[in-house]
Amino acid sequence: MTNVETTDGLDTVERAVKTADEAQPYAELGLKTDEYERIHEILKRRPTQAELAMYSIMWSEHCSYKSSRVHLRKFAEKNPSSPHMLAGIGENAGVIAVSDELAVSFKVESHNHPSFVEPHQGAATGVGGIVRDILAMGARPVAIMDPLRFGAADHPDTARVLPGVVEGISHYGNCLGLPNIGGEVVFDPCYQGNPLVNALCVGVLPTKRLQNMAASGVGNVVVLLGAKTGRDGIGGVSVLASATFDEDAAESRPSVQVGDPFTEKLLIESCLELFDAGLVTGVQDLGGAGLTCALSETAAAAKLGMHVDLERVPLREASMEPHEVLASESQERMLLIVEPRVLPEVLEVARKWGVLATAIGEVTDSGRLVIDWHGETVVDCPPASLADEGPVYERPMREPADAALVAVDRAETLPRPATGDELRATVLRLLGSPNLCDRHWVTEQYDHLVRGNTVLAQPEDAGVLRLDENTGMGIAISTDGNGRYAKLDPYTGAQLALAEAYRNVAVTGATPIAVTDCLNFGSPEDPEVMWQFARAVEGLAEGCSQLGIPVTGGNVSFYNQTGMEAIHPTPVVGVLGVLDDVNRRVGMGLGTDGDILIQLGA
Amino acid sequence: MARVVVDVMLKPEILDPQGEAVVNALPRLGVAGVSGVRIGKRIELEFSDDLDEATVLERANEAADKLLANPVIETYTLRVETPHAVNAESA
Amino acid sequence: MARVVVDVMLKPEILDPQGEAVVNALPRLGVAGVSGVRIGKRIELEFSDDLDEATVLERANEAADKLLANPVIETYTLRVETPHAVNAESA
Amino acid sequence: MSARIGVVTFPGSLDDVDTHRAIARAGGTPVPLWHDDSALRGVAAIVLPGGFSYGDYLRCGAIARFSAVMETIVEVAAEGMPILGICNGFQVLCESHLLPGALVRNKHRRYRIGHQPLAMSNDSAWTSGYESGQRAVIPVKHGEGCYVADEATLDELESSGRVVARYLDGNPNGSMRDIAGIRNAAGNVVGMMPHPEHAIDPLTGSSSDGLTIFSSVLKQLGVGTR
Ligand SMILES: Nc1ncnc2c1ncn2[C@@H]1O[C@H](COP(=O)(O)OP(=O)(O)O)[C@@H](O)[C@H]1O
Repeated sequence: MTNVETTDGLDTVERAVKTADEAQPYAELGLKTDEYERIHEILKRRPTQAELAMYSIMWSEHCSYKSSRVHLRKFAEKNPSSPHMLAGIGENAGVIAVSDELAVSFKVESHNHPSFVEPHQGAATGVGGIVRDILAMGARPVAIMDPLRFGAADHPDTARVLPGVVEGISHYGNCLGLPNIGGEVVFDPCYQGNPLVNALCVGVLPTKRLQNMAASGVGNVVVLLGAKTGRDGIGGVSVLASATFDEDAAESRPSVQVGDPFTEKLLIESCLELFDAGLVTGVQDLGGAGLTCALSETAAAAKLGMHVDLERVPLREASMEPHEVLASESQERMLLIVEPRVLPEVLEVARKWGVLATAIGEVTDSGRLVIDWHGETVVDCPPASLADEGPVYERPMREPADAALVAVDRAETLPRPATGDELRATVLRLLGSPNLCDRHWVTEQYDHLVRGNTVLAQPEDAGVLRLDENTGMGIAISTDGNGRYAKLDPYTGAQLALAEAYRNVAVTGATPIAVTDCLNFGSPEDPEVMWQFARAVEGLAEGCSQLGIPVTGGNVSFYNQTGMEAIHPTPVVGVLGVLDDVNRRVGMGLGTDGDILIQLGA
Repeated sequence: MARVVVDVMLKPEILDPQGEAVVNALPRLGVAGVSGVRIGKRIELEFSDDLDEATVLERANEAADKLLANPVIETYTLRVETPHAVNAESA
Repeated sequence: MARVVVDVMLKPEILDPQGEAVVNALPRLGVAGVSGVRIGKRIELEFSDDLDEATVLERANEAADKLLANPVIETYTLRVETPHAVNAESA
Repeated sequence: MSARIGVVTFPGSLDDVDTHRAIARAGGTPVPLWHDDSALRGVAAIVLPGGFSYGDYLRCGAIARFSAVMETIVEVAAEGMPILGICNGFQVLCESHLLPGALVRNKHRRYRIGHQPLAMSNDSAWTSGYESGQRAVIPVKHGEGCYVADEATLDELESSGRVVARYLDGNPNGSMRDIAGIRNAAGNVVGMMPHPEHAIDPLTGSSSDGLTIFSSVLKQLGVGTR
């Protein structure tokens, strides 16, 4: 099929060579001049529109970790070596062996900004995204958790954001059949314009089902599985709209993604069936950067090449242009690499589950990612230049100007209740605080029972899941974080978050074995924020090293700030522990009449 | 009694998972030839009698704008409906 | 392309908690004078071009009858919609 | 050999895994049935489990009703095979007109989960193991569990003893006459919003009060009702 309207004026590689001097809106796409020049060096010509879109996405803070990378290395450096770690930082999610046969994958991620714009869909697609990360490791997702931060409880905007976020998490998680086994709800005015919606997913896999993202095996087929591709979340690249689009059309390009948990559920079941049947060579979820990220990462990981016929991608809107297809953040999609001989079986499993599956390309030995659109090449680049060789910055750092002030305000100097009445007033104030109130209104909207393995959930300190019905073996997970502590001292604050999650897991009777973290900060371009970030990472890395448990993965969320006002630095830490027998777990309530209470520790 | 009908639909470029599910189901019930389904809301607002049409429309518009539709993903249209003639609507 | 709009509303005797909630919320948003709200569905069915109006209506009716509305709690009306004239509907 | 009890998996079914476990725990043999396959694989009873079949889009249970397996289920239900619909399964049974009435959005408009006290009746294939009026604590978790029917239907259900479970100590969804579950006239088809499959072990649920649902039907099948 040739579509004259779209091929007309198509910015092909051939055209890019001929029109070397054509001005391109790289700055609007968030690329710096030197970054744009580097793209020229890599390609030895100007990028096509589609390539420009891809580099701008992959080299963004969100995908390239350009500001955080130098600091995150500390995790790997300090991590205690663990024979149980089957996959770690650099993979979609960490994987830890918990027995000879079973492994657990878990990770926490943020969906902060989208949840402010459209709370329900933002939070829902946040859950969907982290679930696909876990699925991509070969694990069956078995539970979720949701650490949340909102502005002041009585602020009108909180009344808009909080119910929407909770409803989004509730709807998506419940509809996927994933028990919600914990989370946090914290109110603080610093999150007013930047609520934090972090979502953690944990999955279980037989060790031998561990999957790999590499698009290996020349001649293997690249299959796109799941929902059709629409103009979801392509707001960022809309400056590339060709002249065939009028202004109205450009305006109507949504930056909001709508989730379809039903499709995600079918995607999970079909992927697991494919993994179990051994039909999958490589797999990658489509997340924030859509096909751009999945194609370049899978190709780069195999150090081979890939050829894609992009017009084969099933579209929701026929008029989409190649850069839009590449940038689309449509949800509920996975990329599979399969051998040609098993393709019919793969398509059959997808059909059985009612999931769309389309062969869109193949693995080549060219070392290049080549993408055609109706027979004309619109992308031809080294995949690693997109996936692994993005810019890395050593951003300037400076201790916050108010650090001294903050430090002076010590606990000892604060007024304390001296009389019984004052004490009473203090207790009443504490009890009246939204941060200590009952979380029932939130948690009763979450299914914690589905799948029938939840041993502890809200309001317990940690969620506990049974993994093996015969032996009773299970896991415990807790997420914690305290932005106020981290604001006072990011290094210690991060360690306190770790210590709290660690204790919460330990008190259930579990042995903590691994860590994931979501680092929510303001703008990395602010040296004070960057300092907070670096200190938090150091603190966390050092803390993990002392406790002897590795960081297995996580996520960085920068730019949580309104104008000059950044949120409190908020590292959220998730700790995973193992219980030999969940029948022996310890809950948090008092036992029976006459039990003795003992205080341990400081 | 004046009635205003507010139709709220997802913007055309926004995914409508509900509509997708229905479109896929219809052939199974033997209904062929449906190429697309979009599902939105039909909201009927009843106003007290003493308000004139202009006021009623204005208030309905305000209600739609503030509460009934989510401008990030939805659009709405509204019209006064003649009572007792549900099937003969006009703008 | 022929489009049929199916409006599905809860029967009057069935409680509509969403409608109730909207009625109660409107005064707080400063919208006065709304005495009742009912929230139903507006379902747009797109048919392929080659079908004539009678066929399209018949199929839409079948879809509504079998699937789109539940006769225990809902009623429906349907109409063919003239394209490009969303606000000028007639039966 | 223990009785084979089918558990239907629709696209979007979720509590099917739990239902398998509950049947096995009660001493039966759970048999997976697939929505798209009308074969019943020699089962003697069938459970339609909870979940969000077809995403609960349009109306809960509306699309699932048109699956291949439901056609057969409607037939065997008429012949007296015990059929249980839990939550979404209840919604499917109502949409299929195997049970009267409908389940609409909770009065408070939210999905809510809780450990719900119920009064059970004992005259159906699935509840015969309870004492009449026995109190059982079984979880509810749904957004659309408010049972509605016209007055005549409600009166008929009550007068013929077809309300098999009623909410105690507070109605979680606004259902008419506190109805949590009903049966058909013959007593073989039962629908209930509460999830007995989540009340089979105090370790992972509120109680083991739900196990009686599954043991009831096994006992009935054991004495050769069918
Ligand atoms: N705060 C962090 N701590 C540890 N690892 C991190 C952190 N942030 C990101 N990572 C790791 O860096 C890699 C890239 O992260 P990310 O881009 O979020 O993965 P994905 O490709 O799944 O989106 C992942 O392996 C992730 O676990």
